[in-house]
Amino acid sequence: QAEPLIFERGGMDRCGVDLPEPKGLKTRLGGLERKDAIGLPGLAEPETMRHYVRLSRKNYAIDLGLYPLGSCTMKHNPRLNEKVARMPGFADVHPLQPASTVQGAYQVMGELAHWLMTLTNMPAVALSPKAGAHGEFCGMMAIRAKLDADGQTGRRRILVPESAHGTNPATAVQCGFTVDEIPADKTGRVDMEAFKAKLGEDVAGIMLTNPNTCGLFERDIREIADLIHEAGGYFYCDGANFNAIVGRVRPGDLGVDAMHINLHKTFSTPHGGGGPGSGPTVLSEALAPFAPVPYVVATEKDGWDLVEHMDEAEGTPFGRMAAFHGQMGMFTRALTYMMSHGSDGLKQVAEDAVLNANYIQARLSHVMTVAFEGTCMHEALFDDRFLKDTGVTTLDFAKAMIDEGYHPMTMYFPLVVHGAMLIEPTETESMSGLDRFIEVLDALATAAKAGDTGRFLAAPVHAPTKRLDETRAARQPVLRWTPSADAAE
Amino acid sequence: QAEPLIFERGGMDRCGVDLPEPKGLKTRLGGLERKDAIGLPGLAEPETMRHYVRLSRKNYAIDLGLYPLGSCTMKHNPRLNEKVARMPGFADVHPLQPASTVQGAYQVMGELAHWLMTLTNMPAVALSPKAGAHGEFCGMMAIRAKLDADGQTGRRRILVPESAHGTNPATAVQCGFTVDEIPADKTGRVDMEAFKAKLGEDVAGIMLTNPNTCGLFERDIREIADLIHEAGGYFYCDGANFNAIVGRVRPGDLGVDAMHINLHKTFSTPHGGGGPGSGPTVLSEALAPFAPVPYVVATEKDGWDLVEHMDEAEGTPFGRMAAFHGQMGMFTRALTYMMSHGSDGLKQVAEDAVLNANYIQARLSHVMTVAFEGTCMHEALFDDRFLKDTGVTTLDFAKAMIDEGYHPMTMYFPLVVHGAMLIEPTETESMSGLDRFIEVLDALATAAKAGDTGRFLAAPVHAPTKRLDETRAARQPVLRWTPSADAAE
Amino acid sequence: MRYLPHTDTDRKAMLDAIGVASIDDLFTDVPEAARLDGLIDLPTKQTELQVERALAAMSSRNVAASHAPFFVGAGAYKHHVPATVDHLIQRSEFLTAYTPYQPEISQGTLQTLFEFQTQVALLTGMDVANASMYDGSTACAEAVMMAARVTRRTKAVMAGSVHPHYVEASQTLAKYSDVSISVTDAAPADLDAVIAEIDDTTACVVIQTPDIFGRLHDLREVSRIAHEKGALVIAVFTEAVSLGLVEAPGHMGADIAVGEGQSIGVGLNFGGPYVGLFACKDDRRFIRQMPGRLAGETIDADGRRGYVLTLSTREQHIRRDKATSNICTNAGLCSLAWTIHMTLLGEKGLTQLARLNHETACELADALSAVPGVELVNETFFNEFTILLPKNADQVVNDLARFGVLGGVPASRLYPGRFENYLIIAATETNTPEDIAVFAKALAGVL
Amino acid sequence: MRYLPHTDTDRKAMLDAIGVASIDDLFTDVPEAARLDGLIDLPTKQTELQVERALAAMSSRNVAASHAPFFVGAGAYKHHVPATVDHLIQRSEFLTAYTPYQPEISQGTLQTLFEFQTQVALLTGMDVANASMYDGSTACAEAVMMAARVTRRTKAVMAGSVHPHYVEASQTLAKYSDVSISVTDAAPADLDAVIAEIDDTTACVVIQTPDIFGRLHDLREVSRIAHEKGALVIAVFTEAVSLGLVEAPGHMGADIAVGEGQSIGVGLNFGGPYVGLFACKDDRRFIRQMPGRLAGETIDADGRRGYVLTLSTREQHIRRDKATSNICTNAGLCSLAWTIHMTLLGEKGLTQLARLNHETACELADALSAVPGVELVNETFFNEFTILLPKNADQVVNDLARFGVLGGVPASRLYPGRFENYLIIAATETNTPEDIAVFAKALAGVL
Repeated sequence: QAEPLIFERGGMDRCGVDLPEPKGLKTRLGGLERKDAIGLPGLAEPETMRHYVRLSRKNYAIDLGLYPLGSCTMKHNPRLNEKVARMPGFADVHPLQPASTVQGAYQVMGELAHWLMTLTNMPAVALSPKAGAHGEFCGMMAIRAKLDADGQTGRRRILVPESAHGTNPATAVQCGFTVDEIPADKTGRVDMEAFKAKLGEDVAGIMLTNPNTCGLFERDIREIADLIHEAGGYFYCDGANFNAIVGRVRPGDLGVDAMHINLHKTFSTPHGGGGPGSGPTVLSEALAPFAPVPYVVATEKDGWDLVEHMDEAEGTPFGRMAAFHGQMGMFTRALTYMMSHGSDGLKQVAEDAVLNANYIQARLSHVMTVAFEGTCMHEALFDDRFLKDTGVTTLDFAKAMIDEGYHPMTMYFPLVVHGAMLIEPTETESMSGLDRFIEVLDALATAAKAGDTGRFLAAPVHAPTKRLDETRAARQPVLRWTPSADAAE
Repeated sequence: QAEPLIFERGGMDRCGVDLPEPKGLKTRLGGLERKDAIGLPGLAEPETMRHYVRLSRKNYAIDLGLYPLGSCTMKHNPRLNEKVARMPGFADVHPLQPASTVQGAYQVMGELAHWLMTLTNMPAVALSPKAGAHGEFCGMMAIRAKLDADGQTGRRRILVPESAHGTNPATAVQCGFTVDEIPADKTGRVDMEAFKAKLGEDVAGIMLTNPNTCGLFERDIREIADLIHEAGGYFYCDGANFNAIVGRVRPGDLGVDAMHINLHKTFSTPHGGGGPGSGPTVLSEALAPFAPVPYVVATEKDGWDLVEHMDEAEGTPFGRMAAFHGQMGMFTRALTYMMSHGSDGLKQVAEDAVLNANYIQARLSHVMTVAFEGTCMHEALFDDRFLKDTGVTTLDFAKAMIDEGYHPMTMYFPLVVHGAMLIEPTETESMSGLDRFIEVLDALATAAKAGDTGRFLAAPVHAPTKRLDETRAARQPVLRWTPSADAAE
Repeated sequence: MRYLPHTDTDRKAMLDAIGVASIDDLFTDVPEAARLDGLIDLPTKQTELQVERALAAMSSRNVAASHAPFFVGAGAYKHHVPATVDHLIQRSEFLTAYTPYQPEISQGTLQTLFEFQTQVALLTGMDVANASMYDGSTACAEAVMMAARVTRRTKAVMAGSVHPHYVEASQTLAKYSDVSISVTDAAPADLDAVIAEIDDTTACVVIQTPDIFGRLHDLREVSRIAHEKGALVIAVFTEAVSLGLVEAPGHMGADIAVGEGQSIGVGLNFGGPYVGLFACKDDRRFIRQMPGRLAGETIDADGRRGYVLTLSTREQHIRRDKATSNICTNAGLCSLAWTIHMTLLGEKGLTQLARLNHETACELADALSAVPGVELVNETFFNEFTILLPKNADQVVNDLARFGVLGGVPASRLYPGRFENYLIIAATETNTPEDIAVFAKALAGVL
Repeated sequence: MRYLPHTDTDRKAMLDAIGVASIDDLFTDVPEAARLDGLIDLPTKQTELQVERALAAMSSRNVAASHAPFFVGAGAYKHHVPATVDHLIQRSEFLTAYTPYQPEISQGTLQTLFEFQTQVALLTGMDVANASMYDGSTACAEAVMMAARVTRRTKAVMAGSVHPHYVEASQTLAKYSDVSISVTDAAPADLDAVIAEIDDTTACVVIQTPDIFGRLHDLREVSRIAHEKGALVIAVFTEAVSLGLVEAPGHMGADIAVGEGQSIGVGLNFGGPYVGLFACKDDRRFIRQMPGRLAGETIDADGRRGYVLTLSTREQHIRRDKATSNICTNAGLCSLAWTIHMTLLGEKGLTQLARLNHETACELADALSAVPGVELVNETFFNEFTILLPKNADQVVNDLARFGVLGGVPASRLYPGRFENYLIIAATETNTPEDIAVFAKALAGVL
């Protein structure tokens, strides 16, 4: 059922809060009172509740079923984390309170930093990046600051594999670098010969996702690290896929100089329909002095303090990433999650994540086409060869999954594979749940090959809407409601 | 989609909690260790979450739409109430803690009692009844105790209108009374002549719902009260419909001797799929001495104390209704709700509830048949005359409402009307929401008259299940899962 | 007001549609003398912020169980409830639904109740269970009345070591019925006294295990004797977790098992709402006399499995004055919490939880027994036991509270004028070794 | 472990299906030197109860804003958030959904974003808004970069009274780009200094109102001059509630309006997560250069209205190194909270809330001005102002904290080494007359 917009149902005189009557004091606004009506409709509390509850039911969610979006790590979000984040000492404190009144909050930051540094075997971490891409920005800024500090002003080229997340090249450019793509070899990994050929005096570093976006561990990673270091560059590791190795492999042992950690992936802070994220970034010895402000330090008398100005810092911070200290609400959730799992549980997380992906790959390899041979890490990558001549595209296949009650996998990414289908089940899926999913995909693949094309092209038919016209949205953008613009319906 | 039972998906070795390992101490159970496996399957936390989230989505709820169950007062449940009930000083205190450590909890009980007594103009209230029917039991026990104390051992007959809730006769019998039904007159109210004829020396009292279950105010209520008192009996008022008059009429002013108040109706504690309820019962001067233990009293030094033993009580309590002190979780919610509304807001509640019911009655009277002429109180009662010769029953009509996205109204109750449809919108429905509901009912009534019978007989088709076979369930009862009994599917 | 959607314009338009001039015209059936002119003398509406602050102030006047070493039991127990439970029961679709009278749009509630009934039956070792009662005490009272209906006898015998509130609730329900309840003395030899009372008019015997003092009872002997005389055995429990470690009533001959489910999923809540568990044998005579709601399996028009409320011919809304009980609610949301917590626990978690509770109690018993002047009364216990003190237990509990320790329930609070030096103490998985040490030290201090 | 569904039996069966002997066989691509043998040196798993207690202990070491007279602002404000908001954002379907890449099963998120965009546009008086940014400071930084792209110019002028964190975040983002930022002195005559800097190479001027000291600025004159020179005006706000009472940037000539949305629906959270608001004119040049996600209206295959993410050719996942920003998340759940709170407020509630904030601040300003030695700096303000003290403000704040009052932000905390006797103070609807009296008295006491 269509749910109208609040603008079509609310009213200027309707309100879902009670407030005391203002006293009518003389204002001190210097004549800058707002003159015209704002135009914001309100709804009483019961109507507001229904509107958003009804809207929510048009969403798919982890709590409803498998959400196998490759590269996104859609794992179970424990509610203990939500409860902890709402404790008054965390949810109801201001970032600029005096240090004596927020020692517990600083402690959370200090302990989270300790966990992240220990899990990665890296000597420093910047907590303030507000999302993965912001963490990439942090790491690349540190590399740029280090190069500049060393007078390496000629090094401006960053190597990025063609399978990289789009954020990698975008971030590199944002830090004043140029991007040079490295091709993949036929095993889905960095083509070492091509990589070596690109090294040179203008190379600033490499941005590499590991496990990479094909779901594969870069076997030559130590050699890549050594070569880039020898060439005078730095190794940025995109940590989006840290879930595959947490507790079993420490990026610091692989020669990484900087890596962001998506707390909303590996450490299960909820995705919330697209955010907020949190992207703490670990830094090597070489880059640590350039870490941004602010950060917490332990004081001599068992307390914590915040270093928030550049000139107070021990090193030479490259700057400040954002107001205040980072995504505290995500820190509490992530720390709660880490403490719940412990070092043993986190290792099991990686193992079960990898086990589940390989189970899917193994059991579907007879009906779908696995992109690269061999075992995978935490996600299984298929291409669309199995759909050849069926008239069914990856998109159609994905939409048909919706009708079977599943969220589709990541489609058409990574770009190195034709019609990619990247399936990341995560470790919180049960074997019986995976079996059901496998059966559905098997049946769909079989149906596609059997020529049941109509079912795919029409899909989804069991979703809250039929297939939506994305082209129209881009060609004739309607980005807000206006009284006249209720056109379609 | 069918959701399996946990017994079909869980396992004896699966578990969604972590606990420390027991130490293996020698037990002190006197040899009464449990010998065999219990047979309780478990599920990991992610699977548990999904199972119950998915099940929840098979329910209709107030938060999804209008829930016009007459006599049930399905109004908006504010989440502030939920938040308050979970405050640690309320949710995490034990009923038998020393008084010095639960003064705030006693205060809640004391303040709630004050609100209830003031709203009803009654001198006493028993908070411990755990639901409306339990409150009826409380009030009728007080009447019985009073009669016995006065040596009125011949008075054992209770008059109950035929339109009464089934709980009324059941409760009367539970207190050792016999039930004598009074017919309704043609206006849907107590037939005064019949009532008068039934008065006599063996009459213990009357149980009367007001506004009554036809949604009508008993115009002669003062006379009824006076007559029953003159006859030596007492007046029990079923308070299920207090929502219609709260803040505008005080039952104590009508001559009531006892009345339960459904906190889960009038004061919006959530219905929770069938409970828990809470039924505090107000008592008149005559009955107050027989109020059950426990109850709170204000102490001299600004504190509160609990009277929990009969011999400590001032009067002669008829006993104890249940363990501990009543539904504290409902007290905090109801008090929060009352304080939010205040005396002005509660009056508005009654007015808007009555306004909404009359609006529905007025706007549907041309297509549906109103059971009794004139304005109604908080619920509108229709009968099935408008379905005559259509082949559509009240039940079919109700099921067709499901397909239109609405929960049906109360059906076949009260019994005094043929094929009754009792619609209680409550005050938390907006005018535009009522308009949509009215349009749907109008269209359904029109369709039924136009002979579109199939649509009604097949309904519901848009619900999680088709029409369920209730007869089969009763004839071949399957009240639990057993390994062998997965028959149907 | 934030919960009321109408504007005054709406109200005017609606009055017009109804055809009356003012809201007062809709209240003309109210006798004039009872029509209030102004407002009732109570505070007027307050903002959410104001109300929240006022209630928070009241809340802060209480000592929460999590904020002190806590050992209070006697019918309600402090256990850890996973955050998942409270999250799920707050789902709009569970929280704001009514009794599942329209099964096609209530399968969430109905299937959950069916799972609940099955879990209760398994836990108690009984055949079937209902969809829950108000609480343990009222479940007990209803069981007594049911036993009388099933046996068509009128005498009930209750052990004196059944929770006194349960005894009182049963006496209240039976007060004006033809059932008479005799209660044995709460002495050590409880079961012997009960057995001695059984005769050919006895409808049932009611025995709690673990009892109010924490002692475990073997029901097999009393069951054998009761059954010989045609009486039923009602087993009562107040600590559902005990059934993870202790033999189930159904395996010791009980005909009806009733108890408090609060320990699983529900929390303390200052005494309510709780969830009464009610299970019995699968016997037509029993099931027809059961109180409360029952969910049952059936099929829909397409032959697919579904659930409905069933056997409602026992109930007041159909049978009215012939009903088995006047009950018309269950403990809906609490039974949901119970089922979710039980599903999280499963066999593995429940048995482990029970064992932890028992071990913590064993350690506590040892620690307190070592305090000079303290004597452990129990030979057997699960997670609760009684100690005999050299002075008044009520005073000791108040003294302990001043030291920040919530140290149990004086037996005299439940048996006024008796057992004045007896203290009933519970231990659960939430008690740490530090809690135990603090308690022992504080107890030594106040004695 | 409670979040991991596999039993060891499952794991074995799955390894068999894969055709490997052990889990180690799936990690053979990891260089041997990097394969860890045992466990990393961190604590092992803990029960829910243990973790909850440990975190509760940390929480209790902080003074919560609701537990003290509270006047801290400077970019984050204590407002009352209705319970409904937090309930709704915890709905599984909102909380545990991802970015709405599959619009057919994400209409809940998408329609909400569309509502959010519209509300932000209305509130700021702008034409269009995006689906939110990380926070106000990063929104400000992105706006500066966008202005440079739109104008193809490289010089940005920021008023010194823009929140210093916002200035620093902008400087960081611009650091290695071709955009240079000049910041005027944070002196009283802010706007004059900004105007003086505008020339033909200026891409944008950035002005905050109310500014960090709480002062209001009329943007009309500076807008006129900037536009004459072909520069854009970026208006910044850190207190979204102010827009319920103060003229909107869009009505004073702003081309881009950015700000912090935390005040509506989100709460303090010790600095994050918050929600950045980003709005601009409806101009193709602008929209093509906008950072962040956009939800747009479209139709489905049946012609029915629906919503999708749109104009993604600006974004990194399509344009990679040519993208307008590297951003690939929005503040999803916070923007949902914002939209729900704004819907509850509506025009009526928001304007009333704003007025209450202003009146409370007026009363606070009067009360503090009356304290001997205290001088009110502001001529104009909304709900925040600055006072000049006779001594170091940082010391005063710490002294106040010992009295249990959280009394504002010393200006020197934001401008190290400057404004040492200046204290920035915020008042909101949550402050009672008692709070104000306690603060004034405590302030007099510590001076």
